[in-house]
Order: sequence, then structure tokens, then C-alpha cells
Amino acid sequence: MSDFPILSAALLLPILGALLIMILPPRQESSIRAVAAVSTLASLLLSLGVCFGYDQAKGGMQFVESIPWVRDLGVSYALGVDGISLPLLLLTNLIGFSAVYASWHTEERVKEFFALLLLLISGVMGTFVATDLFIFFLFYEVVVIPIYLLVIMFGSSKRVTKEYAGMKLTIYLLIGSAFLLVGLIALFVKGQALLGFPSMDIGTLAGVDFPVTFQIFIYCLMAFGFGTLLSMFPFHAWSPDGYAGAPTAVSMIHAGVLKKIGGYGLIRIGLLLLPAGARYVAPLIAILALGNVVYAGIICLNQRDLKYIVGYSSVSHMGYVLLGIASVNLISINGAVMMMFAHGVMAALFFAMIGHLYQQSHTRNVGDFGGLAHQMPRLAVGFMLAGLASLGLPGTVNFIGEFTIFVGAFGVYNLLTILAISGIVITAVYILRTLGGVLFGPRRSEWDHLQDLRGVDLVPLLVLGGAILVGGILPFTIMDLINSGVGQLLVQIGPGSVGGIF
Amino acid sequence: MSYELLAPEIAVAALGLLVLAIGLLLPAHSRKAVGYLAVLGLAAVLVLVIANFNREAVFFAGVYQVDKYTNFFRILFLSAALLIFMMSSRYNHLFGERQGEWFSFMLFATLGMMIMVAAGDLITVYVGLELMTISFYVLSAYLFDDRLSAEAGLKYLIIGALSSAVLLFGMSLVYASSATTVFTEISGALGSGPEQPALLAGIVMLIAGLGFKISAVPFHMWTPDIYQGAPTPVTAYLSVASKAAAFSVLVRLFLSAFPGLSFDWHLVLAVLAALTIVIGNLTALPQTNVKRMLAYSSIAQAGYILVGLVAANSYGLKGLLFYALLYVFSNVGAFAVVTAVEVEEGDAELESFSGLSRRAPMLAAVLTICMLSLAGIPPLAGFAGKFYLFAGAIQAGYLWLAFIGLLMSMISVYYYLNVAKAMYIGASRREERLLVPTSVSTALWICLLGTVFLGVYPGPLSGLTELAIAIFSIG
Amino acid sequence: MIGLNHYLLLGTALFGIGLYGVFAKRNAIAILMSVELMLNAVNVNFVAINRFVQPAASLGQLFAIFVIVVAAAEVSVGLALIISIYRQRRSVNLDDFNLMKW
Amino acid sequence: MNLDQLVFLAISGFTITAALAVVWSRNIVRSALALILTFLGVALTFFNLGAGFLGLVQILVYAGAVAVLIIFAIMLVMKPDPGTTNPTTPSRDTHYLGGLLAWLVVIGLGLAIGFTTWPSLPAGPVDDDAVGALAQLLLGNYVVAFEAAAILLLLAVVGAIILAKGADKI
Amino acid sequence: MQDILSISWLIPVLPFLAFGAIGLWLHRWPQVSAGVSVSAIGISFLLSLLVALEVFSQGPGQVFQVSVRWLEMPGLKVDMGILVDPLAAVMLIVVTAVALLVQVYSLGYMEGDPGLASYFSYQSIFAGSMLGLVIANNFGQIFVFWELVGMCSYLLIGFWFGRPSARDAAIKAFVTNRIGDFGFLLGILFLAIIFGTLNYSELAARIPNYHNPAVLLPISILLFFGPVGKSAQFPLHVWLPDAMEGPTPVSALIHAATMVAAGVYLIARAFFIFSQVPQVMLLIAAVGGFTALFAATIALVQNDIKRILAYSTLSQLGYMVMAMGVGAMTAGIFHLMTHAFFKSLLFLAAGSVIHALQGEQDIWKMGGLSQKMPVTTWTFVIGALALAGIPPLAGFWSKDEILMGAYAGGYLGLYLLGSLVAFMTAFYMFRLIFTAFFGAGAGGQPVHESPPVMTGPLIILAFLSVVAGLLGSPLTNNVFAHYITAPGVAHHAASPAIMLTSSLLSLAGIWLAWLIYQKQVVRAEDLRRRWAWLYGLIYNKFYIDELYAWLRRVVVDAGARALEWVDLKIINGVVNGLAYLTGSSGRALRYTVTGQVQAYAAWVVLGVVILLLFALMAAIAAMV
Repeated sequence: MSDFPILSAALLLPILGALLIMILPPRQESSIRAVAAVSTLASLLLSLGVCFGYDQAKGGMQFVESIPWVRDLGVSYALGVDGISLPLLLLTNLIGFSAVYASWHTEERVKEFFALLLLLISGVMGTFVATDLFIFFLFYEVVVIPIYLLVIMFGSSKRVTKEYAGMKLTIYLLIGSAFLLVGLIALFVKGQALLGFPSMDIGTLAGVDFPVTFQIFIYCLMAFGFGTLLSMFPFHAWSPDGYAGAPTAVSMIHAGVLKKIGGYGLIRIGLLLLPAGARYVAPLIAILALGNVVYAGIICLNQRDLKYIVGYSSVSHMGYVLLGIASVNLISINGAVMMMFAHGVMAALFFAMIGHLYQQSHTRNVGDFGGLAHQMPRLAVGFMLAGLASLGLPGTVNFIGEFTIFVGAFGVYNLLTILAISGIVITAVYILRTLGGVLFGPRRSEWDHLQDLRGVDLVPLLVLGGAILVGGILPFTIMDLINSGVGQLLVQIGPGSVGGIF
Repeated sequence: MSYELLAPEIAVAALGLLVLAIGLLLPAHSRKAVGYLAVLGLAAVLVLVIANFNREAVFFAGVYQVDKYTNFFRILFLSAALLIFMMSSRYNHLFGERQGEWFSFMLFATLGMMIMVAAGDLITVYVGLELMTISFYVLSAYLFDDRLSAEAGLKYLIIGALSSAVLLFGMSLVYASSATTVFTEISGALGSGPEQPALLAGIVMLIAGLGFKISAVPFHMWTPDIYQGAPTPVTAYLSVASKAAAFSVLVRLFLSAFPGLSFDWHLVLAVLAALTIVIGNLTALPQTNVKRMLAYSSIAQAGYILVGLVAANSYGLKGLLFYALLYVFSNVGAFAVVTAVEVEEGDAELESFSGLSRRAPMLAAVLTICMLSLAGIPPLAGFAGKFYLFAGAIQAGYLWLAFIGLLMSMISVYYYLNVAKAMYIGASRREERLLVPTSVSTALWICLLGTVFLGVYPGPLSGLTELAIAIFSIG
Repeated sequence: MIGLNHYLLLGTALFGIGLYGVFAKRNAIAILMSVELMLNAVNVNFVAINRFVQPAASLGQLFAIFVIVVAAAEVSVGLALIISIYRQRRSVNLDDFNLMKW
Repeated sequence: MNLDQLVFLAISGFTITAALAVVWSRNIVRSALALILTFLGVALTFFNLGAGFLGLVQILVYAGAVAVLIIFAIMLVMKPDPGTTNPTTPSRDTHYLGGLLAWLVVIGLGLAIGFTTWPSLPAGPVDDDAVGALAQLLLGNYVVAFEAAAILLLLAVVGAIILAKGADKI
Repeated sequence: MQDILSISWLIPVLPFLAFGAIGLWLHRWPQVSAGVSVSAIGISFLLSLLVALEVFSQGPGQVFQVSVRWLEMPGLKVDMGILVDPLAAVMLIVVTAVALLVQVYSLGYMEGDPGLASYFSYQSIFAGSMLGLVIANNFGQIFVFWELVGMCSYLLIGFWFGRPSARDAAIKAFVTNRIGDFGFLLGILFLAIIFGTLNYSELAARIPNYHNPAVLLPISILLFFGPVGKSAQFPLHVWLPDAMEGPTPVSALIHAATMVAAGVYLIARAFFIFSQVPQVMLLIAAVGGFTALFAATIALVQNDIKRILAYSTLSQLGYMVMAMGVGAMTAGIFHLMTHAFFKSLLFLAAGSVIHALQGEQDIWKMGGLSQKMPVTTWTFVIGALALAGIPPLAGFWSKDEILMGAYAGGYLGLYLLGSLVAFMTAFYMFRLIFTAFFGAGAGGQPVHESPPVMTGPLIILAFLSVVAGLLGSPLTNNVFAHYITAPGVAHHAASPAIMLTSSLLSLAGIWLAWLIYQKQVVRAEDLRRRWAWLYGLIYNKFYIDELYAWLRRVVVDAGARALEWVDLKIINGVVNGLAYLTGSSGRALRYTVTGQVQAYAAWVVLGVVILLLFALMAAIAAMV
């Protein structure tokens, strides 16, 4: 079994599912759902298998597959996972699986919906397991268009229309990716010049000693590209609108995993290939990260639409990830990866709950609700869990991420970290206000008709809530894995101190 | 000399004449049959070219060259023509009893292109080019009772003739400076050292003349009008093949006639390419007619392809060839859908595409995917092509060009997605399903698979392009 | 002594006049005629170059012959187009032909 | 001023005057006639350059066929008042801009040509059997172009017929 | 008996398990849930007793410590561990005992509430978190449980989530705590960065020898933020009175044993750090003292029975913190313990009253309860006497130790302040008692004594309130101080003079209250009218809440609106503006394509001209 291409299998299963759905007749909605559920479940199980099969003691890239793909570009269809990508792979599948269930009640154009959703899941997964720049970028952009279609076909129009939201999201991310692509190509060209042969393999390129000014320049491009995806301040404008317009499943996947590609890229590509550049630019990133945390957090205080709240809050939380990345040390990067995982499950759970609520009530305005815990206790549990995770309560995996980032960043940027930690107060305020506004207060009879979570609706809550708690109560299960990856990465890039840009 | 290597040209010429004759002989109602003949004949020629891909020969002391480069473009032209013949099977009814002539003109245009790419000499290039162009003058105006079509033909003729004159004047100056018209001899005659002003003037006029064919800014203004007015299959052919032919000439010209030029033509072309990309894309943004939008988009696409020549290194040229070929699949695919919709709805306005995804999911999917490929979204072919092109550009030091190109290509997604939006969420005027004949759907499938396959697995085609550009001595 | 330059300048002058005609006239036929002027200018160039630069081979003259042939074809197609459009619009004024724009 | 120059100047002057008449005349028929004169002037230039065959071709094809074609076309689309058949562009901008651009092109090309030193000046001996040489080339190295030109003519004829005949019979 | 220590981790874990079981599965059967919850805390209580016995049998200074790996990477290590020493043991007993009694009491108090199962699950996790905090052996772990305690208080305060006031109070509690935690977390981060460990014993080994004592100043100030929030010291005290919105047993739990005790406990735990920095010690003492006086002042005029008790808690917490600050750590903990007993007693008894009066909390609407509810009344009186510091009840001994500590430590001002507060305490408590229990019966509603399940805990607590103080009294030879001590803690034998003064002051307070409210020598109404502005100021809690609300409205919310404006208009504006610019340049360019073919030709020729110009320039450049 050791030769079994388990990553490819996990990657291709949703695509196969999508193809199968495409050939199913549109009326067979239950079969379509079943196919989606089964293929994502299989993918989830495979990625769990990878998690358990991964040898942490050995570390490094494992489950490696490599097939030469485009010779003259040095491209190989190369997959592999290490401690950094594995949690994110798992995250993708957890959320993907939950997303299928969270959108179980989609009524219109079921076939298109699930086919696109499965493509999206595969695409995201691919970015995390690819160890080749070309393949990475390929998957990176594969996801954009399904998202656009999903948003305009199944999204909702509130403050902005879904068409606007979808287009803004798409174009914004694509423009970010244009910068990224320039950087990648430049990296490739330079790498070829220095290596003497073309290679897109991340491992091979990591061995190349790029000139420092080149590194700085390329890292700036990457920081813009990945930063946009990660909704780095001030390039975050797509994020709240995008989530608000998107259907539940897309919000889940987008906030949950897609954003994490940005962070992953900054670590895997930015840091590993361009350590000098990363360190040089790091202080700037840290300052922008503070912008994320505080600025977006404060804006959250004035939001009334649930999706905007979670949207801005995810911008705010990404600030922690950026801060972790910008601190460039073992602890902070461990924390950043953990935070990505944590925020992923949390945001997905939040959006799943909001989706359930919105689907029935057709409003997302906090002021329209109140006392929903009376009618929908299970939904309230989900909201509470997500909310408490969001404010970094110990016992949830988010705490582990935030705490670790703070420890890692504090030694590098004292003042910035102190200011960033003030974010935990801001988060507490808006999250608690929101929870209080939606769930608590007197029972309102106009919402008596709302159905609580039941049956398949419970799957996202159980899966994602379980992940939040398991990671929070037993953090070593995930953190040791992450550490095995980050540790090797930091050994590879060698010691050094951040700074230089100012 | 193995003259059988000229067989493809001879065969296409013969096929054109045969189609012309049979078209005149057959009774009006059964002239559709010539279409089958043309398709079969072209397929046979295509097979012939592919079979002889590796055989090379230089004819007439370099005036005519059959090499892998030639063969690559021959395959490109032939497959483009083939796809267009297939996808236009319903549209052709609009030509009435003149279908036979239509096919033969298309074949003559193909012949002109094949001559252009193989030509190693200014005169032959010129004649091939005019054969192609004059065919297109007629083809553009082929919808006789359509005011737009006639106007398109006339505009094309006037501006085409003007640029021919410019091109010719440039050729005369090059000829004056080198005393020969054969590319390989030109490079020998010019020697090294600073060039004479007349030669440089000649070269820039060549760029201008051919720039007209590839619709590079500012020689592009005709493009939208002609593309909009001409019959859609003609537009498709015009956009993919005539452009590719002009590129094939430009590449051969610059790399085998002017290889050692100290004049920085790269910079000139880079500026043109940048302008073309920017203006093409920006102007496409506000378009509401899909055909016209695709015309502007094709201007931008030409800009991308031109980047390959700017770079003029291995990646760049590979990218140029790669892109030219994938452009056949993607653009013909897009135009095939436009054709199908136009036949049904009578025009190619954006509203006509509204709700297409319900009426014809296949058409909507193909149009979306082809347009995204044009925008350079992975894993579609356009991405791989752009990757080569811009890798070449960056390698040659044109980072800024890569920036502009990639940025604009992402902006272009906006107008492509507008069409997708109309198709997927717009309300359609009619509800009944839009039927697609087998030949059209075959063409659609070929375009779709080509677009996806070349993007997912670009290896084979890039190998082919590597062979094709081996004739040029480049780094 | 009359040299190549003189002839080329003659060609240039003719070319310029043709070019001016293309811009300045409204009648499509007049524009075709202007284009013919430009092509003739090029022919003057070719023949002169042939005479002064490469008297032994006749490439320039050959080129000129092809230009003449092509020009004839172009004119015939062009005039047919003009007639065809005249039938539709009863006009040969280029100003009237702007159904497609923007 | 020797004879050479005188002849050149005379022919050039004639040709350019005729060409200017083509673009300046307000009567399209006069323009067409001036065009014939221009063609003749060019033919004379060819003769002067020792390209007698080409001069003949010029007269035959241009002054003969093309000019007649043009005049036919003019008659087909003729308006009643011949004095306004060949107006200049109404918009002054286009008009002046066109003139300006034409001047710029002429100046640019003139500068380029004037500053160029040509490889072999003055004129060498004229090949006696120019026609033979041309035939050699046409059916030798340039046979592809020759054949293409043949097809081009066929195409032009068929195309012209189709276009001129129009959509009547559809 | 080492074995019993090694299973002491079960003490916090059991309630957690009960929480999990109820939350996941048992919540369908409320009675079963309640039973499970009570049993879990009961077993924990028994274990705590055994553990305490073991610890005390080993003698002072013995520390039992085990850790398991929880979060570890090079440079950061947070274990989950247990540390059992006398301090922890005492706290374990106090917490489990009070929690157990409160839960038992709740069986009666909460009977029939639809959320019974959730209530008990929250109770369990609350107790579990508090126990985890107590038993923690490092700052990382204590922070984890610290936050969890905050979350539990949020859940319990907001238990009756249908009431907007309960909801708001819960949010207020959590957020205020968060502000304290912010500083606390920073302090922990400092420790982690500077010392590379968070373990108490490792830190204790390193800190006294640390070469740069100046860094301890910010660290300890930041650490002190935690107690300020959690133990509701001024200025973060605002959440505690509002926390009355929870069910009364919850108030008892929060005020007595769990939540607020955590802050004091933390100071005791981290005493080895604080004691290194005299300035901070002074700060702590000052904050504590101020809070004590401040809260006592407010308590004088409140009308709500629970609010009076709440402000008294604040005041007593101030006492404890002050004790810590003056270096009398032992006294502080001692007071924490005795206070836990009598304050929970007072709350539970008050709950009994409220329960009997169907939710009435205004003391002026009560009266004459002593006949109808004798058990409640007399236990309440015992509690009040203990609180007032009447010898020989528990509060007397502990309070005196604090006053003694202040006096002996040279903090004369604080000593006087403490004495004043003692007087005030006695006054307001007996103002309450005379009004609510002995005054004229207000309403004619039938009032019955609470069921035994409620009065039982009252009696037990009353007993404890009477005897617990003996542990620290000269009568037992100060056994408490023998075990609970730390380096730098001064212990002073009680001085009879101080005992006498404070007792007299307390009695004076009671007497004054008797005069005013029982004998009505002066009418309270008149006093109120005469000092209306002062009364208004105090009654409205010095307008601190209003100040915070104003700050929130003016600074935070307006800031949020301003930033949202920035986001929508500037950041989004730039994005949309760029998009618009792109679009309009497209539209502008579009109109260059005029449809006039000659214009197209002009462009072509213009291109040619420019190219020619370029070529000429290039040629000229090449020539020269």
C-alpha cells in the first residue's frame, strides 16, 4: 500500500465526483447530493489516513508523488505533504465535507452547485499538496472561477449585489495573483539561470541562493499577491463583501481554507524560497498585520449583518497569522499555521450556522433576531462554539494559535504585539454583542417557525465543532505535526534576524 | 529537392478549385455537400502534414522553406480551417447558393497563409499575404444583404490596401539596403554595424504593415468593425489564422532576416505589445456585443503573442507558437458558440446570451471555458501559453511587460465573466433548448478538449514548439 | 547625376500624395485611386532599386510585376465591393459607412 | 543640368502633377483621367530606368485595365452632378490632419532616404534580356508566388463577380 | 498516601466530565444531569479533603508536582500539570465545598427551571475550571482556566438569557475580564520570553537571581491586571454588581469561591514575583484599599439585597488584595477562605429570601422575615456577623490579621482605612438585616421557609462561618499561617489592641444601624434628603458605569463608525475608484473607434510616423 498515490486519490476524488455529477441528470438531486457527500467523505478519510500515516519523527515531505510534466519548464506533477501542509489539507477536507452538508438544502440548480463545489474543494486541496510551483499556481487559480459562478448563481444580495460581490472578489484576487505570477515566473527564470536547468520544484528552488535584492523584490510581489488572498490590510476590501454575497458553502470554504492559501504561500514559498526577502520586508508586514487586527476588529463593532461581522472578523484574525509569519521564528510560525487551521474551522462553523439561519429567515441582520436560543438551542450551541472560538477562548483551538503567535511575535515586535493583543478585547466585544443580540434576549414569536439543526444539518456542527475542541483540548495532536514541518523549514532557511525595510 | 513536400499547398489549391467548380456545378439546394468535401479534403491534408512533420526541405535557394516551423503553422491553419468549417455548418445557410465559393475562398485564404509561413522571401510573403487578404476582403462582405458585412468588407479593403502599401514601401527599402529579398541573404548582406536610416525606416514600415494584420495598436482600429460585420466564421478565421500567419512571418523575418540587427526592435515591439494589451483589454470592457468584445479581446491577445517575439528567446518563441495554436482552440470555440447563438437569435448582443446555460449548457460551458482560457486562467491552455510568453519576457529583461500583460489579463476576466454572468444568471428570452448540430458539437468538443488538455498537460505541444523553433538560432 | 535617391524621393512623393488622398477624399473610388498611387510609388521604388542596386538580377522588376498583378486584383475586388455597397446604401461616401463603431 | 536630370525632372514633374490632380480634382472623372496620366508618368519613369517591359506592363495593366475598370465603376455609381462627385472630407480636422500626416511620412521617409548611403552607386549596366530574366525568376524560384498570383487573379475575378452581382438571387 | 496526590488531577477533571456527559448526552434528563453534576463535585470534594489531609500531614513546604505535555515546541512549553501544596489544598477544599453546597442548594432553588440540565452543566464546568486554575502548576495553564472561568461566568450570569439585562451583564462581565486578561496575557508573554518557562517552581528558582530586576516591574504590573479584572478591583469592578443578574446560587458561587477568588489566588501564587517589586506591592495595596472603601461606600445606600452583598464582596476583595499588597499573603488567603464561607452563606440565604418572595429583591419591600423564615434569618445573621468581624466568628480572625498586617507593615493609612471599612461593613450589613428581616412586614404574601435541600447548605455554611476562623486564630496556634506561607510573607501575631478596636468599630456599626433602622432615631429618609447630591453620587456608584458607557459610545462606537466610513469610502472607494477608472478609460478609448475608416487610417499612419521617428532617432544615435 505504500505505493498507493493517496494524495492524488484524495485530490482527484472530488473531481471525479464533479464529473459524475455532471453526467447525472439534473433531476436526480438526491443522487447528486450523495455523490458529493461520498466523494468528500472519502477525501476526508484519505486525508485523515495521511495524517495518521505521517511520520513526525522523520518530518519533511512525505507521501511524495512526482511525475515529470512539462520538461522545458521543469514542471513535475509533484505532490507531498509535510507538517505545514498536512493540517491545512485536513482542514480543507473537514470544511469541504461540512460544506456539502451545510448546503444540503440547496434547491435550485443542484447539479451545477455541487459540481462547482467539488471542483472548488479539489482546487483548494491541490494548492496544499502541490510541491511544484507551477502546479501550485495552477490549483491556486482553479478555484477562482467556480467561486465566481457559485457566488453569482447562488449568492445573496444585501449591502452589495451578489454580482458586484462576486466580480469584486474575483477580479481582486486575480489581480493579486497577477503580481504573484510575475514573481513566480521571475523566480523560475532566475532559478534557471542560477541552477543551470529549469525547475519548478519548491525543494530544488529552496536550495538556490537568490541575490538579496532580488529576494526582496520578489517577496514584495508575493506579499502583495498572497497578502491580497489573505486579506491583508489594506487589500482586504474584497473579503467582507465577498463573503456577504457568497452562498454558505462558498463562504465556508473561502474564509475557511481559501484565505489560508495566502498564508501557506507566504510560508512555503515566500519564506522558504526567499528567506532574506521575507526577513527584510517582515516589519512592514507586521505593521499591516496590526492594521488587520485592530482596524478590521473595530469596524466589526459597527456591523449589523452577520456575514459582515464574520467577514471583518476574519480579516482581523488574519492579522494574527500575518503577525506570526512576519515574526519569522519557530514559535510564531507554528502559531501562524495553527491559527490558520483554527480560524478555518471556526469561520466555517460560523458561516454554516449563519447559512442555516439565513436560509430560513432570509435576513442576516443582528437586529432582526433575538432570543433564538429559545427556539434553536442547537444552533445556539454552534454559534456559541464558533463565537467563543473566535474570541480565542482556551479550550478551543484558536486559543492555541493566538497564544503561540503572541509568544513568538512578542520577542520580535514588542509594541506591535501588545497592540495586536488588544485585539482580543475588541473581538470579545463584538462577538459577545453579536451572540447576545442573536441568541439571547426575550423570545420573539416571529421566529417560532424556524427549525433547529437536525439530521444532516448537524454534520457541520459536529465535524467542525469537534475539530475546534479536539484541537483546543489536545493541542499537541496538531501542534507536534506543525512543528515537525516548521522546524525543518526554519532549519532550511537558516538563522537571521528580521528587519531592514525601515 | 523533394517537391512532394509542397503537396499540402498544391492539395489545398486543388481542393479550393475543386470546391469552386463543384459548387458551381451542383444544384443550389445540395451545395451543402461541398462542405463535406472541404472538410474531408482538409482533414486529409492535415494528416499529410502531420505525417511529414519531420521532413524538411529548402526550395528555390531559400525562397520557399518547408521545415518544422512551417509544418507547425500549416497544422495550425489547417486545423483552424477545419474547425471553422465544422462549426459553421448551420451558419452557411446564410450564404445561400454561394456556399461553394465560400469554401473555396476560405481554402484560398488558407493557401495564402501556408505560403506566407513557408516563404523565405519578401516577394513570396507579399503574394501569399495578398492572397489571404484579398480572400478575406471578399469573405468579410459575404453576407450580401447585410449592411454591416458590406461595410466591413469595404473598410477592410481600404485600410488593408493602405497597409499593404506601407508594407510594400518598407519592403522596397529593405530591398534597397540589402539588394536581395531572400531572408537568408538579407542577413548576410546587412553585415554588422550601425544600420542605415533607410533600412530602419523599412523595418519599421514592415512592422507597421504586419502590425496591421496582427492588429497591434495603433494599427488595430479596423479590427472591431470588421470582426463585428463579417460573417462570424470568417471573423473566427480572421482572428486566429490570419493573425497567426502574420506572426509566423514576423518571426521568420526578424529571426532569419534580421538576426544581428543592432537596432532595438525588441523595444519597439515591446511598446507596441504593451499598448496593444492595455488598449485592447480596456476597450473590450464596455462592449455589449459579444462579437465586438471578442474582437477587442483578440487585439489584446495579439499583444500577448507579440510578447513572445519581443522576448525572442526560447521560451518566448515557444510561447508564441504555443499561444497561437491554443488560440485556435479557444477562440474558435468561443466563436463557435457565438455562431450558434447568432444563427438562433440573429445577433450577438449580450442579451442574446442571457440564460444560455439553461437553454444549452454545453454552449455556455464551452464559451466560459474558452474565454477563461483566453484570460489565462489555469488550468486552461491560455495559462500555460502565457506562462511561456512571460517567462520569455522576464528572461529577456522585460519584467514591466510581464507586469502589464498579467495585470491586464486579469482585468480582462471582467468582461469575459460578464458574458458568463449573463449566461448563468440572466433570464433568457426564450425557454426552448437550443439545438446544436453534430458537426458543431464535434467542433465544440474538440475546442473544449484542446483548451483543457493543453492547459493541464502542455508538455507535448511545448515539445512540438521546441522542434519548430529549432530552425532559429536563439539562446 | 540622377541617382537612386532621386527616384526614391519621387516614389516617396507619390506615396505621400496617395496617402493624402486616402485621408482627404470621401468617395470610396477616389480612395482606391489614391491607394493605387501609393502602389505605383512603391513600384517606382522597386524598379529604381533594381536599376541602381542590383542591375544584374531582376528581383525589383519581378516584385513590381507582382505588385501590379495584386493591385489589379485588389482594385477589381474593391470596385465590386463599392458597387455592392452602393446598391445597399446608394452612396459611395465613406462618411456614411459608420454603422459599426465604438 | 544634363539630359538625364532634365528628363528625370520632366517625367517626375509630370507624374507628380498628375498625381496631385488625382487627389485635388473635385470631379471624379477628372481624377480618373489624371490617374491614367499618372500611370503613364510612372511608365515613362520605368522606361527611363531601362525597364521597358515593365513600362509596357504598366501601361497595359494600369492605364488600360485598371483605369477602365475604375471608370466603369465610376459610371455605375455616378451622381448627376459631376462637379461634386469627388469631394474632400468635410471635417477640416481629418483633412488637415491627413495632410499633416502625409507630410510627416514624406519628410520622415525623405530624411531616411536622404541620409542613407546606398551600397553601389551609380547605376550599373542594364541587363539586355530583362524579360528573359524575369521569366526565369517567375517560373523558377518564384513559381510558388506565380501560382499564388494566378489563383489570386481567379479569386479576384470570382469574388468581384459575386460581390458585384450581389444578393439578388438568394 | 502519595497515591492520593497522584490522582488529584481527578479533582478538576471530574466536573469537566460531568459537563461533557451532560452536554453531549444526559441533558435530556434534567434530574439525572443534576445528580451527575452534584456527585461529581461531591467526589471532587472528598478527594480534595483526602488530598488536603495528605498535604497537611506532610508538613509545610512540601510541593507535589506532575506535568503532562500539552503544548510544546522549542522555546515554548505549556504543560498541563498539577501542583499541590498547602495553598492549593486549602483552595481546593474551599472551592469544592462551596461549589458542592451551592449545587445542592440549587437542587431546590432551580427546581423546575427548564434549563436545569444546562444549569448544572455550567455549574460543573465552572467548578472544574476553577479547580483547574487552582491546581495549575504554570502560568500557561492558569491562563487557560482563568479564561474558562470567565467564560463560565458569562454563561451563568447570562443563564436567564431571555432577560436583556442578564445578557448585557454577562457580556459586561466577560469583556471587563478580557481587559484584565489582556494585561495578564502580556505579563505571561513577558515571562515566557524572558525566562523561557512558565512553570511556577522554575520561575521561582530563577526570578530572585535575575540580573535585571527592572523588568520585573512591568511584568508584575501586567500580571496584576489579571486580578484587577477577575477580582473586580477598581477600575474594573463594574461587572461584579451586574453579575447579580444570574441565578442567586451562581452569585454565591462567583462571589464566594470561584471567579473572584481566582484573582486573589493568583496574587498569592505569584507572590514570589510581586514580592520582588515593592512599588507594585504598594500599588496592589493601594488598589485593594481603595476598592474596599469605595465599594463599602456604595454598599451603604443600595436597596437591592443582592447588590448590597455584591458591593460588600467588592469591598472584601479589596481587603484581600490589600492584604496581599501589604505583604500579608497568609492573611489574605485566610480571609479568602473565611469570606468564601460566609459570603456564600449570605448569598444563599438571600437567595432563599428571594426564592420565597418570588423574586423580590428590594429590601424595603421585605421585612419581618425573621418569623416566617427562621433558619434563613438566623443563618443570614450569622453570616453578617462573620462579615462584620464580630468575634469569635470567622471574619473576625481573618480581618484582624489583615489589619494587623497593614499596621505591622507600616501602612498606617491602610490600617485606618481598613478599620473604617470594617465599621461601614457592619453598618450596611445590619441596615440590611434590620430592614429586611426585622422590620415591619411589608407585604401580606404567604412566605414559607425554604425546603431542607436549601436550608441544609445554609446551616452547614453557617457552621463553617463560625468555626473556620479558628484555624488562623491564636486558639489553634495559627495553624493556617503555619502551612500557608511564602518567602517574604510576614506573619504577625494578632495584637489584642487591634482586635479590640476593630471589634468595637464593628459593634459601633451595628449599633448605628440599629439606631437608624430599628429604633428609627433618625429617619433614613431625612438623611437622604439632606445629603441628596452625595446620596445621588453614591447611589449611582459614582457614575463609573455611565462614564464607561459614555466612553464606549463616544470613543469606541464612534471610532467604529469612523473606521467603517474609512473602509467603505476610502479603501473600498479606492478599489471601486480604480475599477471605475479602468472602466471609464475603456469607455473613453471606445470612442476613439469612430467608425470612420479614414480615422482608422490616420491612426495607422500616425503609428507609422512615430515608428519612423523612432527609427530615425535610432539611426542618428547609431551614426553619431
